[in-house]
Amino acid sequence: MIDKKKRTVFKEGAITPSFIADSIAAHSRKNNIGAHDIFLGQVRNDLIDNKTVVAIEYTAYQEMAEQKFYEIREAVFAKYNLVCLHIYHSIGVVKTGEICLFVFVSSVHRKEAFDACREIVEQVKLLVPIWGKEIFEDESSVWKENK
Amino acid sequence: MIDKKKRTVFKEGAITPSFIADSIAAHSRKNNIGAHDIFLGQVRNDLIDNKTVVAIEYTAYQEMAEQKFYEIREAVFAKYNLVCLHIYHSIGVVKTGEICLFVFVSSVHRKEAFDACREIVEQVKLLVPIWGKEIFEDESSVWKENK
Amino acid sequence: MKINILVFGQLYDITKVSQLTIYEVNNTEQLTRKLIEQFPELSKFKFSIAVNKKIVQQNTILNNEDTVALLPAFSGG
Amino acid sequence: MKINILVFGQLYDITKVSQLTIYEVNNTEQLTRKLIEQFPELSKFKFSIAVNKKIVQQNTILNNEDTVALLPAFSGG
Repeated sequence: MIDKKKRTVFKEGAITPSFIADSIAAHSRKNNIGAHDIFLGQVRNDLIDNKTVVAIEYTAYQEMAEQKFYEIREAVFAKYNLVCLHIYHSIGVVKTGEICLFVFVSSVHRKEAFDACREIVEQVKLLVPIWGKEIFEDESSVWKENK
Repeated sequence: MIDKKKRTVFKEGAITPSFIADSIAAHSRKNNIGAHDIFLGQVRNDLIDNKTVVAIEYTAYQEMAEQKFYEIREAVFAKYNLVCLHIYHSIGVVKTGEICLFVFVSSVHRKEAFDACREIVEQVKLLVPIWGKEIFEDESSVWKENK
Repeated sequence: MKINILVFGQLYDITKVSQLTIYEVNNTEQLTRKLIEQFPELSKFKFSIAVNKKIVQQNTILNNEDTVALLPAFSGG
Repeated sequence: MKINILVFGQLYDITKVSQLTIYEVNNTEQLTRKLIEQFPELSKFKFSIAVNKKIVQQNTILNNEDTVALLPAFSGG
């Protein structure tokens, strides 16, 4: 039972805890799953030049990004024995403390879920054309740099 | 802001998606968190000698288990730079498709959350005196063996 | 000299009780021998022994009112 | 010969438009040179170039109606 249909990754604004809960609940029907690894990226209140980040505004080259997400999914499904794999990324404004990235990997045994989830997160940050603009309290902003 | 108070790990029955959602939502106030890694163990419908597992009944040496969970928490907090760490394990009956283990690790950057979460899951399976009894449709059962 | 014994997992299927009391044993080796006399089936299983919640690898001296737990291989998670 | 240009991230702060059109260029090197003539500030930034959604590392021949995207370092997640 492999679920790898193409779907939209981008969600307008923050990814909510209730959306995550619904995703988890939807997997209770997949009785061969033994392990889920979930990565959540949360917007930090970083201090940059004495100003505190209050939100990040995400923009993307969406057509290319969806293509990249699809390629990442295909490669990871080919490499690891997974049951399910879902990736969601915010577009638009996400406030500090809110979730902007949700990677959800399910497998029979835990090793595959752990390995695949980590690999996906690294590849999303490296390969997908998304840009974050960090917004401060005074509405000034700076383009985010990933480490 | 390090949160490492001692608490009860065991939950009677399955760990629900809404409980997980509430845990995630509670972390939106911790604005220095940039990454969460969540591991969920789900009860599988394994086929053993032609009988399908419909539930696992967990028992534990609870006093010793709580002590072990505490030691695992302390060691992981000492080793990794984490903001938050929560571990929940079911006791009693958990049906196939339901969640029996919830490890929730939060850090400023993703590397620590990934490393620590994986280490905790391995240690929980190795060090904590918990036993699962796999129950079949005909109410017969077999003691679970971890790989 | 009174030792409280706790039995877990598949070992419980042999003893049929989760708690029992053993008297007049001075160390974990004597204790194990006495338990196997009482429940010969126990000798077929591998299990660890915890004295007062700490797993002991070697023969360990026991004191009055110590709690000894018989722990088959863990299978949590 | 008409090439559609898409501009993203901090490069947009320079061009002030997210889409523009460049005519009469045959390859990505010519295109980059022409863009830097028009927006000299661009030369201060490192960016990748995608032709029809594929990143190209070397000078690449362009065809009429190709879409070229200017991509500064990604910062998703």
